Amino acid sequence: MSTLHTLNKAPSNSSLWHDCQRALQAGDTLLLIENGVYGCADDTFTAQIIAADIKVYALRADLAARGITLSGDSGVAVASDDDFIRLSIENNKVISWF
Amino acid sequence: MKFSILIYGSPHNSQAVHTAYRYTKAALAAGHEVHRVFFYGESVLSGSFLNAPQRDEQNIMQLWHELALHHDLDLVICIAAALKRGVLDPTEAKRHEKPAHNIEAPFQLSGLGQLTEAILLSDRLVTFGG
Amino acid sequence: MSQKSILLILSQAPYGTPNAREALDIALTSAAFDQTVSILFSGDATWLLQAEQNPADIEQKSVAQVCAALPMYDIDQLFVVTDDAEQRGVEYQQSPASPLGSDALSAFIAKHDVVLRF
Amino acid sequence: MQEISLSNSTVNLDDEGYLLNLDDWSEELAQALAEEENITLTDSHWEIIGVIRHFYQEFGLSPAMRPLVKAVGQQLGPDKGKSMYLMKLFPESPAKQAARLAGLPKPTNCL
Repeated sequence: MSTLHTLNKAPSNSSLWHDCQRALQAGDTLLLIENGVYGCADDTFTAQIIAADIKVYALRADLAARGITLSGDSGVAVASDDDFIRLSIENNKVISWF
Repeated sequence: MKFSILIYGSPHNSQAVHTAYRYTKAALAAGHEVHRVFFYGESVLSGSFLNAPQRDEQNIMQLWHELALHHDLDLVICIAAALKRGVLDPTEAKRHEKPAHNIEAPFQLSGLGQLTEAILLSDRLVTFGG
Repeated sequence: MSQKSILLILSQAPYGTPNAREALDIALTSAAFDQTVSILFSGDATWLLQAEQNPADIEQKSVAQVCAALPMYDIDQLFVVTDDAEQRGVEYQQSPASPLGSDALSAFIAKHDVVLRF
Repeated sequence: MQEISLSNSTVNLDDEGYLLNLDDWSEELAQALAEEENITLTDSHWEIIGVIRHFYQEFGLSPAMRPLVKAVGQQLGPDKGKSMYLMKLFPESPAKQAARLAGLPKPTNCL
């Protein structure tokens, strides 16, 4: 039983990131959407999550809109809208953090 | 797979309604079924045909309208959330003695029970918050 | 209709925005449809459990009153994230919500079929 | 909008027969509303109206069917806390009809 979590606020909204992070279980997936993709600007936010055996993605359209590029070794993967659908299916449920 | 979409964010003050739109479009394009799109909270403002954005800006009502006609989508606006925010169809405008209405098909007003039903009948419920 | 275990996670304060009240309305309606709904009070939503709320002067309906009605709708699976409540100094001790430590959260969330968070 | 005439006043109702101003409620009004629906209010009806008004006072909500049944059971005993019993008294739809006669808003969490 794994969960896809979506998160749509920048890390400056620290209580939301904190609440989301403590709900993540090993094997879950975190998809950063909307302003959530600002979390990719600084690897420290995502590195901790990835270290806990969580896959982290960021939505391509939102990255592009905001001019954020992923550094190659961050461990964060880019997701298209189709990937978003696929991840929703591969996991048993979707929880939205907003 | 059968999806239902719950939208909670404002169309004017968040990106939620548009992200949900892209998601719905992608799900349909991949051959999945979207059982219902349920507008709740501030997102009920998305259905108003009185929203008049600049010609070169996104008209979110229009986007949903076209997607719904194309795919026979069930677009439900929560009636309780809508009425208190001034979103009315002709029937409710008459019932509440208001001089105008601002939503029409394919958007329709209905109760929260439609959300419960969507939760039960869908394989996935995906929420888009503000 | 089928049965799914539905968890509603509340995270917003009871007043100032309609979020908490609108989330509770989902619980009340689902219960009226004979669904089992659990509610988790987390973050600022732990303030819903604060004793002695009186919103008369801000002319709003009492969200605490709605919480008190939950058992009448057979919604008796209520939980509070104790770390969050204590960090805020919420006086929740008289509330019917069962305590849940934040270390138990992810396992608790994982065991539900559908999770709505507001 | 609709109106209903009482001996000394006229009270405004919405199109579904619910009070526009909750403070307008009186026992005389309940009688008049009941007559329009061809219900003769007996002590059994008044008991339920009392329970539902108390529910609203305590929780700020017009109850849906299930909580109404539960409240009636708690206050009037298990024999009366049954949907069949309430259906006999308020055949149209107990939660809606009893709320209307009790001067409460239409229940929003009804099916």
